[in-house]
Amino acid sequence: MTSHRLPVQPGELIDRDDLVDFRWNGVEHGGFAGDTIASALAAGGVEVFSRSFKYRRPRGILTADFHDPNLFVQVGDEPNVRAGHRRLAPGMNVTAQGTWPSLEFDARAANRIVGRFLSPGFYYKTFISPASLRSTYQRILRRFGAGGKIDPATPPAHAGKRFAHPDVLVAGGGPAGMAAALAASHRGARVMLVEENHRLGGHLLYGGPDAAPPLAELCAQIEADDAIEVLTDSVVSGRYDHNWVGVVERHGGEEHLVKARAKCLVVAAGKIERPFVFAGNDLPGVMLSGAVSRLINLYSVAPGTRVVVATANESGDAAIADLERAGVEVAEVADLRRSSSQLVRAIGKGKLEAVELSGGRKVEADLLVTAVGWTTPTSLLNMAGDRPVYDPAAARFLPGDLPQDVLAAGGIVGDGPVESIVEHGRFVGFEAGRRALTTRAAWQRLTPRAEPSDEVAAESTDIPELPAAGHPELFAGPTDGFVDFSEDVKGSDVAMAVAEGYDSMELAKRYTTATMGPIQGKLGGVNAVAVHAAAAAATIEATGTTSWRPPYAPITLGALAGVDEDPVRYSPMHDWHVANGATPIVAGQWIRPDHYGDPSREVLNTRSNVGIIDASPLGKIDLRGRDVTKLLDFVYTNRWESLRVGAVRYGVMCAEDGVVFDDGVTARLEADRYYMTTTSGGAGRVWNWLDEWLQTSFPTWDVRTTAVTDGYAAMNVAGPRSRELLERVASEVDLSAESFAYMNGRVATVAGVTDCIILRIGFTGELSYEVHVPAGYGLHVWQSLLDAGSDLGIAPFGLEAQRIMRLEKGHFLVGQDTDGLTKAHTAGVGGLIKVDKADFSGKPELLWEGESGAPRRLVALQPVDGSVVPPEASQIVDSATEVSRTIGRVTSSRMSPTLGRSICLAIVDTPYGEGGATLTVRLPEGRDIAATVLDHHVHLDPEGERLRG
Amino acid sequence: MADFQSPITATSEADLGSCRLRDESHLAKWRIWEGASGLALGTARHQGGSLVVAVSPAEWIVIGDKPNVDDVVDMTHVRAALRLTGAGARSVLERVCALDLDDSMTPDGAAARTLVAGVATELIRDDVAGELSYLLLMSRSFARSVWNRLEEAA
Amino acid sequence: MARYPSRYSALSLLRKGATRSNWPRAWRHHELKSSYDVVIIGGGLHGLATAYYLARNHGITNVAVLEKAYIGGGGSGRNTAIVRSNYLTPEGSAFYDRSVQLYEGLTEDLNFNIMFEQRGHMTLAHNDASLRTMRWRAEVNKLGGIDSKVISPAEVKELAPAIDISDRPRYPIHGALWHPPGGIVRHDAVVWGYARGADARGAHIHQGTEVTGIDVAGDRVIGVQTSHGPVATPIVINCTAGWSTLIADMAGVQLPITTRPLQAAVTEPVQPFLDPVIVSGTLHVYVSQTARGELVFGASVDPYSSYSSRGSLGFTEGLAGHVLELMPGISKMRLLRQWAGLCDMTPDFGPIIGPTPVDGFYVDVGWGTYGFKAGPVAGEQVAAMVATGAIPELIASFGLERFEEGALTAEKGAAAVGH
Amino acid sequence: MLVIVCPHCGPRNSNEFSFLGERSSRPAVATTTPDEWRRYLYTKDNAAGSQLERWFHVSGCRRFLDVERDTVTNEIRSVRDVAEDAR
Repeated sequence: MTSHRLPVQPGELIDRDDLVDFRWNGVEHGGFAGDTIASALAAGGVEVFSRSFKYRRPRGILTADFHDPNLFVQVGDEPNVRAGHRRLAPGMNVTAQGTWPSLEFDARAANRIVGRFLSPGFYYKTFISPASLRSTYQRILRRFGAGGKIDPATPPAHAGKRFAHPDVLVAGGGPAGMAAALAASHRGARVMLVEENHRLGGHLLYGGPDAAPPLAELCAQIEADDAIEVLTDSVVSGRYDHNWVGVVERHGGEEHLVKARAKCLVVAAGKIERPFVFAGNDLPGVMLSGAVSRLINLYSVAPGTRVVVATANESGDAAIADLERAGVEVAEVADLRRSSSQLVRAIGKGKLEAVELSGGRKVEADLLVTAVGWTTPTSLLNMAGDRPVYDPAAARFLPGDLPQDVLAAGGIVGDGPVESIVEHGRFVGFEAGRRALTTRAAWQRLTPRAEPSDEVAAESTDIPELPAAGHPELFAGPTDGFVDFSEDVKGSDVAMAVAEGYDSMELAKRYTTATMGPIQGKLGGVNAVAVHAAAAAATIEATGTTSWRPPYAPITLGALAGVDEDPVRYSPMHDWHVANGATPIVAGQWIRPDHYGDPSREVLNTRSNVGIIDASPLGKIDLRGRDVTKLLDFVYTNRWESLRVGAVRYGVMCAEDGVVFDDGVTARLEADRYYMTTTSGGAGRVWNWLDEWLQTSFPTWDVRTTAVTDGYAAMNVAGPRSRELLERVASEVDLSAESFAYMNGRVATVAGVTDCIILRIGFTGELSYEVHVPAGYGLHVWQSLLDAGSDLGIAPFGLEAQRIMRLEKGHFLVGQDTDGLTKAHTAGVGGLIKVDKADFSGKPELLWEGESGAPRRLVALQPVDGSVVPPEASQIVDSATEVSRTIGRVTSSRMSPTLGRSICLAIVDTPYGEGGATLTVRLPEGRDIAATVLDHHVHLDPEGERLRG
Repeated sequence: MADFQSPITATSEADLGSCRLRDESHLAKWRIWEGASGLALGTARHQGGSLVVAVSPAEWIVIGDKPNVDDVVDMTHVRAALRLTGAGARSVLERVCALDLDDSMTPDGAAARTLVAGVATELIRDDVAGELSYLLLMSRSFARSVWNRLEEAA
Repeated sequence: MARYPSRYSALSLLRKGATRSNWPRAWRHHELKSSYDVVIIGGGLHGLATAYYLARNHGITNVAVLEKAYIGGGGSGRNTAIVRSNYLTPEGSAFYDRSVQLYEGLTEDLNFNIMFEQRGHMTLAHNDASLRTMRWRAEVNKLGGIDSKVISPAEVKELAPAIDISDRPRYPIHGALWHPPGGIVRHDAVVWGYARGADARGAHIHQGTEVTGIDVAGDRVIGVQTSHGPVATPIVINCTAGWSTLIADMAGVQLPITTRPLQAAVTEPVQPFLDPVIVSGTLHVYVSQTARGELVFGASVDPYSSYSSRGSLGFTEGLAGHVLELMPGISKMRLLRQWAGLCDMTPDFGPIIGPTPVDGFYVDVGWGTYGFKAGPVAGEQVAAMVATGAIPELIASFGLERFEEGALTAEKGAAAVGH
Repeated sequence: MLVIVCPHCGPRNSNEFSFLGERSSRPAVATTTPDEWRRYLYTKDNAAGSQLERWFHVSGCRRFLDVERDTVTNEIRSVRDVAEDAR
């Protein structure tokens, strides 16, 4: 291919000594370090980079920067890479996206022929019937999806995030942003300066020889200023409430998210050049003036050989100068500032061949440059609540009212020579610094240990006006062209939407999808508004813009996700479990052993010998003070004042709506010291709840709560030989049945470890002791128990065995056997509800439920055929009615190894829950089985002989 | 009596390049409700052989000797302790903690309970011989997750 | 002049294309009259569907739909367009099943392609408890004749190959609830289709018309005040979301509702790779791929009540983290746009449909995060209620009085899983 | 991410706090009626504008706070410890 590379240009960013090889659609290409993918390809003569979404039209360079809608390519496994921005890297495998069978020939380009039938909303009007074919249509249409490919096997690219606390954050590293950063820094602020491109400078970078000296000076000053952190190839993605600002740092394809709490945000985003709407405006060879200046000045690429320039401003004029310097033949300049001069259409088949100007005059050219004005990138200002205002004299939207902590500087506000822009930036930066330092001082005063900074002058600086220059209102020419390149939406489409009644901008946007594609209206959003206004016979002011939503520029999911993983919790015995073959299970945040191979055997061993389970995740709360009993009486439904030192009691907690919230036992260890246990999942919730009652309702009570869940490794030693085992390792405690009865608790020494708490309770239904050991000695005690019990047949058991045993014993699990509507009576703990207490959480509801009777009840259920285990959540149906109606469900079910039959807990409508009743359970497979309701919840040992032995 | 076992079992110190991460979970820690008067909330002070920390209006954490007051809860086993020391400690911590760690906001002797790697943590700026250092106390069961996150962050 | 309304079909499209003639307006402008038989507040899906069914099923056409901005600009245009009926309770699933039936026939009924793609709806279970809830839903659904079952991780992989079913420690996949009739719809199209249908049958749609007051005489509603003047009417239906309590306040009715933002986001398009709608209640995320190739994401409501729809960064961070837990291979896709809508959250996550203590003032509110999928059936049932004066069976358990009676809807039972 | 200026800890990110809803007052249990109790449980003002609400600094000082916030702008006007309000 012919080289379009120019001789060395003064400001070029490429390193001609560093050749970079890459592939484009399978063919080897070469470029220089510093090239973007697009500049390297353009230098190599490539003109078509993509096919359009709907009509599959060939598309070439339009803006040659990040926002170029025509330069989306696939790089390896990364889709939708901006070829106008991404720098070339050695070995890159670049391909065109979504083309079939190839970029040069796309079979679906036939859509162009039927283009006039693909009017906006065409889909809504067709494929209506027959309904049977609709899914086929849908599948075909999905083939037209835009965008690159993702390979689900791509390894995840998560990148770390960081927090930042700049006083002033400047979005945009052009002359105004650089000046603002410097001024804020001089004022004493810490500054973060964020620039989208690879280098600071904004339009000065490609501004030709005149722009070089001011650029060099600003860069030198920034370089020398330690208080300014510069992030290039980065973008401010969003401004959220209270100036929480997202910044994306890019390093090639890798992105990192910076979350900054900016005390003041300066938006110096400049202006984005907008395309012109006219026939053929998407032909390869039609470019905006900025693209031409970038290609020539930054990458030394000749964008064409013979050019027509249609200009209405100095940016177009500058492009002419650049083109002339680059030796491109300027065939014609149409000065659109003169009303007599018009750009009518671009002509060409697949690429630009000629340009039609006023009066039907056609000029042959392979390059058409337009310079018709700007879209104001007010995205960040919108996110701060601003509604930009249209200025007809400047033919663009300008910032409106900004909150105190956001300022706008430079080109986004107005126009002028570099000196004026810099001057404006300087004033804005100075004021931003003042506001930020005022906030910093306030925050320091409010932060206990912060060092108060010097008082900041309260006087604000008046920022001089930066008026927007006059500009003709050039949005659309006399012919119809594209307003949205990425969505293939034309001006006539927008007009048609208006005619069909979609006459607000938001409706037309949704109907045509204009501005909804990957460029999000950054380029031609104002064109869509102008075309809409014209069609609706309204003004642009009245039509308004559509909302700009975050992010300002798309962010990879990997950057947003970061490496943050939800934290997990490990018990002190975790390593032992891993070493001893435990199958892990995630239970809430905890990793726990589900079993060690055979849960049934673990059950049987526990029932006949002794078992031990790691119960460390159990919630534990240390309660101290004179009024703990009052608190317990309030948060539990039952009575607590009679609990003596050394005793343990079970209680149920209900929320104010009477719904069961948590349950567990609490021991009174000393007169004013209690030890509460909660469910594993409820530990944090219960602690917070206790503190809430104490702080908000009972501030005078003497109660201190400390969550000590992690402070104790808990292990339940269960089984007929558990006492014998414990006697071997425990000291300073009498474990005999007489002195340490069921539902008692003692502080003891276990395996030489002092300050252990032993609770004689029986979740499994066996004689059992819950041993709570200071966590740093947990593994030691665990190991000591196993060693001491080897001749007693001790074996560990996991969560599954525990679930089986508690079900055999008929203990319900909050959250499994109860749900978000289960009040205490339903759960079968009516006996624990003491409505004669003056007050407790949920009392009125429980009182009323007690009076009216619970509509449902928890029952123990045994299938008549004990070999069938109805899966949990199987429905219980009323088989008497014609249509099966659900009257309840199985909440827990297991095969009981001890009883050799299936056992269940179920919630049923109260009338069906009488002991002895036979119910019909519908299995998921569809079969019905019969099951009998027991008189009580207990399947095994209803008298509790094992427990109390 | 058996040896104290830390939640961090694989190692007790990691070189993170610009700083060092050390497990100090074995330190004795205590929670008290009275007796540290004069210590402003949000600060930490060395007092005898102990470090006294105030992170809540009526609650102190003492790291070191058992305080001589009536009401003490032993937190040694409840909370793990990790220490991050070295010039780069701040930038590592900034990856997992949203607090402004600038000297003007979090100078030596400052203390806060806040989120570190998603876990509620007592963060104490406690420079050692003039070298930047942070002591982090968090619930013992989370310590491994936090340790790993700090290693990754570096 | 074309006949009104113009019939949409492939043939008419060709004819229009060939003759380059314009389509007539999909709905018309009208002057606001001084009185209507029924005034519907809120020009979203619920309000427009109600107007449509009032006319279509009951011949009540002297109806005004008052919309303060543009139609479909609230929750109707901000949701993630998921339709399903696999609810937990018999009442819930029967109600949403009717909605799915209506959605299935809506394209033809409205003569407007709403692009209902029934690609299936999959709710992942990452632990025992959620698998149990899935089975609960499946079993209740089966009793109601709804296609819904629990499937294995291998079946998950087959239906959605991008999902990682490997044994990861944090959020393993234990199975899923699979609901083949579920899918996604072009949400704006549903709004426009109903608007066009209601307009064609005589209802007046007034955009840019804000209700500023509700006139009550004694215990009866007699009219509304609007930004374009007063309107007399014996029946007012509050079909708003987000602002429903403010509207109800105008009639002196207090509702058990708090307003919470619900955020959503969309990625840049890529070639199709994900067929079904994927939901994880544990990870608070749902995701589907549109016909255009974008992934559309949603999550749970914001952590605090607010009338702000500005959105947050934390939402996108959590969302991305959770989506990548499910599909680690898409980390290089880019989030393109985020937005928020306002949701009416009720104490039991069930809607409030029915009369209020003020005669003639009805509510169709409190839809939480389920309003879109309920739109057609809510419109149909509310229309029937208003037209007949009797409360249809399908919505009988959703009345306002249940909060006073402490008889909350059982959907709260295991409301962990949204969408 | 809002900034909530905790009266004890200073300015902190809102994800350190949990939101507990608008403030309500608990009826006297001895005399309450179902009507009144369920209004306490369920009915909300849901103000669009200034709202008095409760937050809990769960990952900070663990104090419960009364916060006055504008629900439209999310501007926070005041933050006080509940104990201070009780006094």
